[in-house]
Amino acid sequence: MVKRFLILLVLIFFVIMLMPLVSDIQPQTELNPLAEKYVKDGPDELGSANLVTSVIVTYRGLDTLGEVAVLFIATAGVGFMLRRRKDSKLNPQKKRESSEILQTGTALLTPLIFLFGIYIFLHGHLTPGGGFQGGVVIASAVLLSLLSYPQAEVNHKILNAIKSLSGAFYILIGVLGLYLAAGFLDNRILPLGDFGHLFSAGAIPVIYSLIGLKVGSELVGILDSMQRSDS
Amino acid sequence: MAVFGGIVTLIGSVFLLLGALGIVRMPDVYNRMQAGTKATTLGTLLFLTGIAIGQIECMCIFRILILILFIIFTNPISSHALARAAHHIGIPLTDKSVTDALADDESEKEGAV
Amino acid sequence: MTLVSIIGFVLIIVGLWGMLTQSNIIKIIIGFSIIDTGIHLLIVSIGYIKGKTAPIIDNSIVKADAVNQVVDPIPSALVLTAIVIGLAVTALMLVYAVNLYQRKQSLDINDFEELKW
Amino acid sequence: MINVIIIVLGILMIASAFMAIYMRSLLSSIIAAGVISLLASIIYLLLAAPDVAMMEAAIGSGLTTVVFLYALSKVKNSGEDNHG
Repeated sequence: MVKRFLILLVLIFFVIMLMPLVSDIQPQTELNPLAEKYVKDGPDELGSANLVTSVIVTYRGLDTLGEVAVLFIATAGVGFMLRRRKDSKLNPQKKRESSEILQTGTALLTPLIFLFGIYIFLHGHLTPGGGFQGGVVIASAVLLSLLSYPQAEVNHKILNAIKSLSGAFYILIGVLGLYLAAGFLDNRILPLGDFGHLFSAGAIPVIYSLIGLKVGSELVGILDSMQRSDS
Repeated sequence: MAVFGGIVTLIGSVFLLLGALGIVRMPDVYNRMQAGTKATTLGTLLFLTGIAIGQIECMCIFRILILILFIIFTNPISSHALARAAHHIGIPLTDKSVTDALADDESEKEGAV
Repeated sequence: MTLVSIIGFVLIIVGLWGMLTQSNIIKIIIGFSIIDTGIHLLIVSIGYIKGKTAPIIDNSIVKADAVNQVVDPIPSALVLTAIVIGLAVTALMLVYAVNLYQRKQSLDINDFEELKW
Repeated sequence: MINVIIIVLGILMIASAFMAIYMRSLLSSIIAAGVISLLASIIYLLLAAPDVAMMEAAIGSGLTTVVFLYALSKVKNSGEDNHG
């Protein structure tokens, strides 16, 4: 009972401490200066129709690099904690086969979902979506096949190759921006093209595709390590 | 055209309402899943068709066709997988049911092996 | 103080209450993910401006007049990356919980008292 | 009108948050935690942030729930049930 009372006390303390944070949020009527600069200069400077994309990939590109690094470290942690012990006997316990309807449906749907994921990250500078969303959609396609074919295994060589290559090329394009354009991860190393078309916005589609492959393969890695039953 | 689309949409929403009613009224998991799948699939299809007819000038009919195709693929498959899993972990059928074809099928398969 | 920010704040407090009162480790992680959702709602509600649309310039928005028509893109960009990181961190915590369970065959936080003081 | 929708969604979210904390079986609380994310994605759509809404719908209610369920099955397979 004393514990409950103490918890309540701590919670009330938190509410009083954090209340100014919430009560200071006023309903805004116009953009603040930084956002106004991004909205005003973004389309002409970077050529990307989706302003969220231009903020993520270029204006705050270094932050995104940090986030991808955090994602990599978390995946490595998951894989390390669930690593397969060499000495333990592999006992492939017999799992129940999934039904024929499910297998046929999966075989039909998985390529379509993959295609949808690729569409999302290629059109990240035109429509809502981008590398992170596309990566998540690809990961859910792999999850669908993992669920409906219980005996299936992810090919770790290909997965690791995609992971490392996309990360390395991401850094490489960033350094190229340092040479050929104004700074690290600048997208103007390629011509900007026509505003609103697929091949526009400089290097943004390339960078976002690499982010999408990176995020997708990391999430597939997490799901695969969680799915293995013999840890 | 708009009125006709509205009528189709209304019929679709009636099917959705019936599906929701079926989920409340049916006796066991499998019957509820039946109501929640068949009625809602038809209801959603009619709803989308109604939108396509009512907004015919926006040329979104191809997008709606793709949506309908995806719903036809995914909705029955997912509910099939759910019902099969529920049968596997042994959720009982209602007392009124007459036959259990999946159990017969599986016992036959085990007997053959 | 806007409506969505109040919802986010209440979710943060409810998640904190759940983390502090429950003793099952998985329940604690669920409380953490509730806090996560609350913080994301709070951040997105900062950038919302009433009556304006999403920051994507297409046929419905004039490019020159975009400043008066779109909402703030920066909170969206922040939350977008934060959600992915949230998933990865949640998976890491769950793996730690599974490992703790394999050590002691228990998920109750009160059974782990080696580091208690 | 939009305020009414947001209030209803908020009440549902807070109710499912309490359900997620106080449900007796872990499976139900994981599902309730997924429902919170799904409702949050609708709120993002109303707040004119479609990118975030896509993300939350795919991750919050899809992948997070699956990761929780994998962890739950690992915990349950290697011992007796442990309801909180």
